[in-house]
Amino acid sequence: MIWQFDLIILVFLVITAIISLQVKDLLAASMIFGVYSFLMCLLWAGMAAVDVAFTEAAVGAGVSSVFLIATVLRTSRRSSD
Amino acid sequence: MIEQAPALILLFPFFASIIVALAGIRIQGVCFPITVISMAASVLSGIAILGQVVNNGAIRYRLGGWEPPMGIEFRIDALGALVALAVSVVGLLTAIYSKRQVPAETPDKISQYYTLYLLLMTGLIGMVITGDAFNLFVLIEVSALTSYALIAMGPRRATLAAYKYVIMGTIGASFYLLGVGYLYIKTGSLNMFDIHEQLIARGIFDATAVLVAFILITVGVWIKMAFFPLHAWLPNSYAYAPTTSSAVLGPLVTKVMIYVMIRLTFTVFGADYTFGRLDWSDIVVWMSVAAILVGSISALAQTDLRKMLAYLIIAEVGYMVGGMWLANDMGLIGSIYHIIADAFMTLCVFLFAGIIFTQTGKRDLNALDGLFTKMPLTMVGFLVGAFSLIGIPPTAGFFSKWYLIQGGVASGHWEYVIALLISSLINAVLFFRIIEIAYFGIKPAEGHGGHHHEELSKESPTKASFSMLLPLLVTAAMLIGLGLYNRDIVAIISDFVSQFNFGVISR
Amino acid sequence: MKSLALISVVITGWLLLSAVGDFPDWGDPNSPANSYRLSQHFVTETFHETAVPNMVTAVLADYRGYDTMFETVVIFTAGIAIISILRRFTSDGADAGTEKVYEKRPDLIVDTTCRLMIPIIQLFALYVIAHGHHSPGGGFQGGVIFGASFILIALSRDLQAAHKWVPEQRVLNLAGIGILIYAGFGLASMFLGQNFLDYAILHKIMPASPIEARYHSMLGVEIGVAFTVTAIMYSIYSNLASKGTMKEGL
Amino acid sequence: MEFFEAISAKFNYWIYVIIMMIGLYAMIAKTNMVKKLIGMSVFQTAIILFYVSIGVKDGATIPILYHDQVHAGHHHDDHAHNGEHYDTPHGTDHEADEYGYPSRHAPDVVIDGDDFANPLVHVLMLTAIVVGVSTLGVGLAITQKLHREFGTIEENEIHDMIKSGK
Repeated sequence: MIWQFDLIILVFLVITAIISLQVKDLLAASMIFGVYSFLMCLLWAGMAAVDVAFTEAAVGAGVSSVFLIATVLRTSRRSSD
Repeated sequence: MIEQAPALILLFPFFASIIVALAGIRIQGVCFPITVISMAASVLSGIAILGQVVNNGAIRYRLGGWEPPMGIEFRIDALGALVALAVSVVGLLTAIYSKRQVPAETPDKISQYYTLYLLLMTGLIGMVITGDAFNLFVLIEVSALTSYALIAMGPRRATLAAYKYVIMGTIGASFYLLGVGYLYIKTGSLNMFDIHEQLIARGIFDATAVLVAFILITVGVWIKMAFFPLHAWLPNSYAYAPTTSSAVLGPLVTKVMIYVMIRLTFTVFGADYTFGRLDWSDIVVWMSVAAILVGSISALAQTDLRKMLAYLIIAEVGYMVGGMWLANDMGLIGSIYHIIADAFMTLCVFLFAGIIFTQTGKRDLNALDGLFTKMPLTMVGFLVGAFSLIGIPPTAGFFSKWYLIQGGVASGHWEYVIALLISSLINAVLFFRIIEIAYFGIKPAEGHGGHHHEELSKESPTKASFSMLLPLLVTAAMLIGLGLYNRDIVAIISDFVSQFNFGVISR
Repeated sequence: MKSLALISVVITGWLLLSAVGDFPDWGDPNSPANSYRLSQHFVTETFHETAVPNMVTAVLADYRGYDTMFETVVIFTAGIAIISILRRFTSDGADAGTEKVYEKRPDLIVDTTCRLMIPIIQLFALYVIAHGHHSPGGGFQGGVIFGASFILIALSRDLQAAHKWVPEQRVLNLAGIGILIYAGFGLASMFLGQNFLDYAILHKIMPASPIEARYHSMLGVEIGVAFTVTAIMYSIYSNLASKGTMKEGL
Repeated sequence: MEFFEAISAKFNYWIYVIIMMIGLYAMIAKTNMVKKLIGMSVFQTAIILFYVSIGVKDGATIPILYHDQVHAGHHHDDHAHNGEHYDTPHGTDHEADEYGYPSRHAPDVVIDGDDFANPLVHVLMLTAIVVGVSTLGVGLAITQKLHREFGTIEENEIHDMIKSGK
């Protein structure tokens, strides 16, 4: 694990987490949450946790985002906060 | 066969849930018999386990044949066997009760209901018997997910309550998981008994991480059991859920979480650490006093029968948490005995509330108007439960309170004793109000709608069916039985309690 | 609510950070968690005891197989829970909430691309499931990917098109059978006289040594997990995408 | 400088707390239900990050034995590289178990514990990810049901609707 990369990814993680929770459009929030999960997956792959990273890539960045988008499209895209 | 009983108590409902999921959709008639048979088999295994534990001491069962801490093990001592049996008996009684209720309340989802019900029982029994800290987390989540669904199957307000429960429950479970992580980083182990040995062997009781782990685990479990400041999710969830759901969730989920708290405090951290090194008894007992008073007074303010009972659960949780933190033998015995007694008395009153709701279709206390003449047996069952909650001998509730008060006196926590007595008094007021309405009817002076109600309710309530009455009466009988045989049960509990030498814990 | 959130965040954050100084350094091989006999045993002995080179798979499916069984049960529970919360079996006419999100037209490019991709995705999923002993992956990951291929069918065409392949009833059967496969291995070892999930005893009914019996049983268990996960992932999607009506997807 | 070193040795743990608190804040303070659930997922992934960080070892690789490593013990076997074929070398002087089978597979393969990352935390976190997605799914289903019944996914609006009597 190269700690410089680790640190960069961690900073991006914090940024994406904040953006996905602050943006008012829920569809955008879901997409950015997918980015967050993918960054998390990269981080874990770097930490030699390949199985966890694989699962997160399939579940967090893949299926979770699809579930969120399905719900957002079926309910409402607007968020008051 | 008998040596497999620790696995079988859990596997019967587990396999039954899958069979119900597969076969129940096509043939809805099989759901109920399979559920009842599997729960009965689970009760039998529970009796076998209890017999074995009482005669031969704690059972260890290695899953996968791996030696702990490599593999997961069940370690069932007197406490675990007793609570596991109580959980499966409550499960059996509620299963019988559900025969008419489920088709009436969730007509198109019968097989899903029973699948979730059996998975909930699997999760709760698994939580009681497991000896692995991480496995406990997985089982907490199994029972939590089923609870969310069982509550959300109800009408509108139940769904909102379920959403709150999802958020709060996830925070609680995540705190627990984090606490286990903090223990793991310091000890390297996940087996509860092994963690304790490692804490001693490494001499790290003073470490900040262990303290934070203790706080995280305790707060996580408190959220799950709805201890006073963290109880916001409970009242609406249990009040608006389908009646069968609240009849199984109300008695079991909070009690099993109290069991988990006792298990983690005494097995993982040890009595010396919790009461000797930390010495937070005073604070937590005061918190439990607050819980008892807030629960009881909020219950007094309710006109909705089931919401009133839900607030009583919060008060009862206060009893048990306080009893455990009194840090003496009597308090702990009372607390454990109260887990079992309270499981049955909460079941009793929730079954009653469910019957009233189904038969009259009304939620508030006015539904009880003059029910003594219309449903005498139902009311008799309810009376026993109410007497037990008030604490009138010879019901189980009296003896558990007796031990708790003894513990409070012995440790000098008079505020706890006073809170217990006030709460008993409030329970008496609550239940005598119900009895008054049910026996004498609503007086015309008590409300302008009194006469109107009388007319409505005269034709609507019918006698409860046998499948609803039987569990209620069995529960009432068990409350008296538990009270009469309290010495035997306390003897079993003492087996567990006597390992902790409270007298020599340095303060 | 905001001030309550801020207070609890500050308290929790302070509590968690106060313990960080007490942790062993990040990446320290001699930290208690990494040097205790538990993780050492899993690293050094797994291959000798189970013949599986991927330690994660071996620990997941054998040493902590009971956990993994309940992990599968969690997924199954979620599937059943979502059906019981959301699914509406009776169609009560027009529903205000489920208006069409957009006009559906068969799109040549999307359709052809998905036609091309889906067999490859499914083949890869099967590889991930079957090769979990030797490379990252296993029943869960493969199951999610396999489920995603059905989700892709539903996304690219319509929920009805996907339903022709996997009707609702078949999905649930698959999920239940997956858990039965898993628990069946445990039950078989129980019937042969050992504890629940002790695969080694299965060598009596397998042409293999006890160690190889563990190896092969793990593959069977992973297949069970994959069945359940595939089915439930698709089931959750189809319920969420149609708001419980199962009529039309996104 | 000392302060910097103290942070750099554990910066993973610092940032996991920050991410987790972002999630916790969103779970409590946000009123939109989908936002709360996204916050919940952030919260749970932060815990997974914490666990995965525990299992990291400097200089260690992924917890899967290499092909060559597995076959290092089979030097007497000419077909060592003909695919995934790890059958037990029978007929050697290894100890046998009660059934007459060797009690250890490929006993001459020696594995150094410090060469591989801690596999246990990875196993635990696989389970935690599954639990996370299950909870997310159930939460979203409840959100959709609430939207069906109240027509909104803002929690405070639903509270207002209940207070004002449906």
